[in-house]
Amino acid sequence: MDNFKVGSKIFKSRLIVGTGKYKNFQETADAITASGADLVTVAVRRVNITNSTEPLLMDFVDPKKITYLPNTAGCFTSEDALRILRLAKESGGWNLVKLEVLGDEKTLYPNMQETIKAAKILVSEGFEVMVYCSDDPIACRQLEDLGVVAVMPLGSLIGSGQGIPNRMNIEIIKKQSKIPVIVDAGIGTASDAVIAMELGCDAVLVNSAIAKAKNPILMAEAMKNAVIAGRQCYLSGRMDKINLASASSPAQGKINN
Amino acid sequence: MDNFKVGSKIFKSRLIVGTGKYKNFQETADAITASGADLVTVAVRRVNITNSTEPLLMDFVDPKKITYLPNTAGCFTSEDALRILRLAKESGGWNLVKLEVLGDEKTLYPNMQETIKAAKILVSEGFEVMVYCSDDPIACRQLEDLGVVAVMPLGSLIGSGQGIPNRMNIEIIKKQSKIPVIVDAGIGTASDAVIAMELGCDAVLVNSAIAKAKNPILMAEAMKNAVIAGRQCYLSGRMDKINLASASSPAQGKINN
Amino acid sequence: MDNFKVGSKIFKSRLIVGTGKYKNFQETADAITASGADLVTVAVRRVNITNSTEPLLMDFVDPKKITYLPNTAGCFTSEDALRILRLAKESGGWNLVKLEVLGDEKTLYPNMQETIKAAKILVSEGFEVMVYCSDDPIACRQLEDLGVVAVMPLGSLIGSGQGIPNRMNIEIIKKQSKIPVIVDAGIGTASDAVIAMELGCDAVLVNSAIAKAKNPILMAEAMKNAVIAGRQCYLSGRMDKINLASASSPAQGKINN
Amino acid sequence: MDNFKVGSKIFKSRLIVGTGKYKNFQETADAITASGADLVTVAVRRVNITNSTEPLLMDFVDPKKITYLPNTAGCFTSEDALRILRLAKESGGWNLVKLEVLGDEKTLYPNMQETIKAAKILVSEGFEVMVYCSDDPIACRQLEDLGVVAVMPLGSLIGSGQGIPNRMNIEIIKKQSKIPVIVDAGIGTASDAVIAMELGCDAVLVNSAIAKAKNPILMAEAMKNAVIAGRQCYLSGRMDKINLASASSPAQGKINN
Amino acid sequence: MIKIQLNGEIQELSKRHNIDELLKIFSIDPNKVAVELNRTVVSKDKYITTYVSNQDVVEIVTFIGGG
Amino acid sequence: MIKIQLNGEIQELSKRHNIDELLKIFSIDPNKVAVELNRTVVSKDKYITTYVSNQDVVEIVTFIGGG
Amino acid sequence: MIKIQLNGEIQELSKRHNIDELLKIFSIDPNKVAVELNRTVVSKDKYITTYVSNQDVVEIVTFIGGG
Amino acid sequence: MIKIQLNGEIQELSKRHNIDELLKIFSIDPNKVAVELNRTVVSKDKYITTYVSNQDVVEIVTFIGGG
Repeated sequence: MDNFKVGSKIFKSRLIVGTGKYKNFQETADAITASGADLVTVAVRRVNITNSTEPLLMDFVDPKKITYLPNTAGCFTSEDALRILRLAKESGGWNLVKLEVLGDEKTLYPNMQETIKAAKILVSEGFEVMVYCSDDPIACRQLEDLGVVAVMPLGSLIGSGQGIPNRMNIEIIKKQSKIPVIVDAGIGTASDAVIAMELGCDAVLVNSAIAKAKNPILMAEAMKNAVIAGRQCYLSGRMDKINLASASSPAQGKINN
Repeated sequence: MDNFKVGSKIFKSRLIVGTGKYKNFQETADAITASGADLVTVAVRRVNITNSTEPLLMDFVDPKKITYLPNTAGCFTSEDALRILRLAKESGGWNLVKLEVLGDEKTLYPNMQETIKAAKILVSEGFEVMVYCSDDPIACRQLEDLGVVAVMPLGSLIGSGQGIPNRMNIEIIKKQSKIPVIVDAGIGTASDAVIAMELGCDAVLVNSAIAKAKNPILMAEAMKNAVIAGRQCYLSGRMDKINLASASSPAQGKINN
Repeated sequence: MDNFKVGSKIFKSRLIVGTGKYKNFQETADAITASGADLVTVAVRRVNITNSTEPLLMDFVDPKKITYLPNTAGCFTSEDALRILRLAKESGGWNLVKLEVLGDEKTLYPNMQETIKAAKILVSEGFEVMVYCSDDPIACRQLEDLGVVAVMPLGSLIGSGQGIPNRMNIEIIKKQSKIPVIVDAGIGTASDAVIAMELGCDAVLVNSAIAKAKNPILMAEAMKNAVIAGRQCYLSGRMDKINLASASSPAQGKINN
Repeated sequence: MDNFKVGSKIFKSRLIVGTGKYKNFQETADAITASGADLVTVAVRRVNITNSTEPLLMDFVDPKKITYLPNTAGCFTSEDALRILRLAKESGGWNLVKLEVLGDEKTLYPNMQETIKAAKILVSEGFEVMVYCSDDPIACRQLEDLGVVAVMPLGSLIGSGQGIPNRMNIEIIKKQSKIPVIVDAGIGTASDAVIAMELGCDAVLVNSAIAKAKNPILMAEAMKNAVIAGRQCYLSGRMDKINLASASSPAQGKINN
Repeated sequence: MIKIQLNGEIQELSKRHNIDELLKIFSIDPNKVAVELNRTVVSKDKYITTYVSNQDVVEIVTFIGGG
Repeated sequence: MIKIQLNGEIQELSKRHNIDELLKIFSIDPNKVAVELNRTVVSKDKYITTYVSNQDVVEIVTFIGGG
Repeated sequence: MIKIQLNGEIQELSKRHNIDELLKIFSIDPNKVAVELNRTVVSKDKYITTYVSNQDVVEIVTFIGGG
Repeated sequence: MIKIQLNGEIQELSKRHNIDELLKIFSIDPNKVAVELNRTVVSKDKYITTYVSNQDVVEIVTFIGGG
């Protein structure tokens, strides 16, 4: 079976989904089921002290069945990111985490200086770190050399749905990496996810494209099939592009010959 | 169920596959099975008089189970095309046919003048005509007005694997058409097929991309999933593209607030 | 000198500009001057009977200095187009004309059936016909065989500013044609015009991109330089694209060797 | 006049050209003249001890007329880059320099960690530093905050001629920067240069696209006009793209109304 | 008294005029226009000899800005 | 003894045969082919009654792989 | 009577409580949260032995939907 | 008799020379080069007063074509 191995864990699906931006927890749970994902990103936030009875994500998405991948969304310094992930680790013994240290509010583009700093510390503390990063092949190699378990270059800006404008960078990163390469951010439609997989990526992370679709559940299923199609396409080896036409029916045997 | 209706026929799959360019009939049959297609294009050619024992396509792909769609590949005049399709009709009572009248050997681009001429006659003779055509919205409407049952605009040159450079034309054609719009020619990889379906097309025809892949059977499966993903994506309504980032995790509740 | 020859006429500039959509005739005249164009398209319309004193285009743009190219904009049948061009011919002895027969109001895409019909008649009446057409290589060859003096395939829809999505078609048309190939419609910005010329086109026709710019006069100059740059680039033969990096500075002689 | 100001210097041309990869110094000089550039990059290398009579770049390109911009091409550590630029400074009192610290031989992609380290030191030593960098908006802002005088994000890999796949990043960098933004690397043809300028960049650096053209001198002229066209286009404000057609000739006054 | 349709509108003329007179009546410069009488172009050298009759349809056109 | 052109090649037949016989001679399964006689399709129910004559041009076609 | 800052807000407690009691007071399921005391994570096995003092800053967090 | 490493190659000098002399020996125009002595730049005004010793590493560089 063509499983997806990252760090010490193995997953069935190569589609990782985010759990944000949904109408409610039920829709979140239904979308996850439809997507077939067994790894989902989650954020760490304060519990509601004043109303401790309000439902939690865990009540709808069982962490024993679906692996939670705690992220550091919203962190702009390595310190904040470390603090969040140490809490995440404690809260469920999570070791596999997604590090993201953002550069600014407007672009949510990663701050690679801070990201590399935080990655170094997390690895030393025994975390299995998956890293949201720019599509900079050199930075990706530096992260791999630090011992992270996966690099997650952005296709385009988080939540922009702009796809993967710079495919050559993703290809270079994939070719040079021994660890999984996961396109994170920018996937806006099924074909974007297929393209990421056709480039050879090991997995794709999708959130907005599913949660913000008119019909999130159906889109979740679309993404599931897209990732499978893209993976199969990559493994089967596409035909070469040619600049002129090539007939699909033989000339030989034509009655008007 | 989201079936694919063309003319008087209904098909389960929105992926139509060609049967040319395979190593042998067995590979052809296996690829069709993997693709899930229940409509396949076939060419009409002279039987081998000197060796009537050599196997035929029909011995591997049962026309009772998989609908044959006779094409006029290799015809450069309306006369040739008519002659081929009248024979096809007789040979199996086929009524549903694929008309293509080519403009030249180098590009295999359709000759729309001859195509329209032939379409008119075929419709008058009671054929259900699916037409390989250019991505010219006006010519497509003229064909629809003539009574053809489907227009099949090329994505790019036959066998080129160049995908669908001009998406706006395909979208315009789809928006204006009451009959099915099928992207024919140019599909080179899974994402091309997904894009065709995301544009709203009713089906996709693929031959070279499957037959010329390193692993045709796996690519056939990739295309099956690609067409399903693209269709689901179209039906679910993709998110809007935006020019800046949009966080997938809420700011509210951050401990560093 | 690298002049632009079409039919029996020779022009200095490879930029043809339209005269529509300007604020007033003065702006039109200034834009033409800035563009360096010596061939401009004009429409034929009824004179204002009730106020014959209102200024005319001719009062601002001297047809003796700038060649008028009468078009058939707004014609949806070959009859209408013929009628317009016969009037145009009379009104100034114009022989060189631009034929366009449109398919519908929404897309202004050419109706190639009617276009070919009208072209045949105009050629027989001794017109030098430049033809707005689809980017269909076969239809372009049919027009050339009919004796038109230039084919003018659309880059994208008239006034859309969407550029040239299907570059392969334009290249094929250029390669096969002995008459000038001019990209008409769709040019939205300077780089679009450069790309058209880089593809080998003999000239470019621009109207909306200039008239609808915030500063039409400066954009006219931009287009002038764009067409020159694109032509020089085509003639000088661009470098090959390569998939990896290639240093511009030699390794030899490095002090850290 | 729309001059190009970088650091304390003002240049007439917004086209910066490299001086590498030419057949000989004469061709280099002729290309510079044709390009109109008054700022050219140069590398620092050992003099030939064994044959001190061999001609030097300075004998063909007068540094008093054309400003030399010493680069650190081929440096893979900040130390090497510093060493080179300190020598460059001494050799001609050059203060305005181009820093590039590369990540690996295969991609020549910048090592942003080392680049930022070196930039900090160079600024403190009073250099005016122009920096070859990735198209990472956050890294570019960090460089600007360090006091460099220009950021030079790559369009694509050095010498690849792949153009500017990720235009959104370049736009974001331009919008946020108070210092000049110059697209360096990847320009393969005139339209690439125009696109860079249309995105609002202050200048473009071109080497391979000129030196590797079949006719470098003509291509140099093409690039000159391309940069001018792109700049004018940017300043004049392009029309909006629209999804349907918009007639350039008025409907009013049509004789067939 | 005759009626013609001129550029889509009914116009009354005191009597039958030739094209040349017709243009003068509406003070139109012959050099800047072309004239169509009942869907047939009238060449400039026929302006004197060509008369409009009752019910005739006349089009007088010129060049305007167009793309 | 007659000569016909069959799928582009001259074939000699001892006598005039009907299509049904012709297919048998070349051991071709009628259900898998279509037959054209002098550019006109012969429907299956006419195979017995349709005879080929000297100089006739016959095409026997089937379906093969095509895109 | 002590005051602590809990999830950004001042809370008054009758006396010093350990984390375990603190969670009970706010009826929070210990298995679904993590606790930070003065910026240091408190491991679950220390909930009984770890007491909050006056002026302490406590964060109690859980997982929510995020991309 | 001293040995120095000049631009990566061993060179023998009859005696200790200053940079100015060194350049003359190899007939190099001082205005077109920069000199590094043991990884430190030697400013032009120090060419007379700066002497190379045995084992010294000297680099003499100039500008060449580069992108």
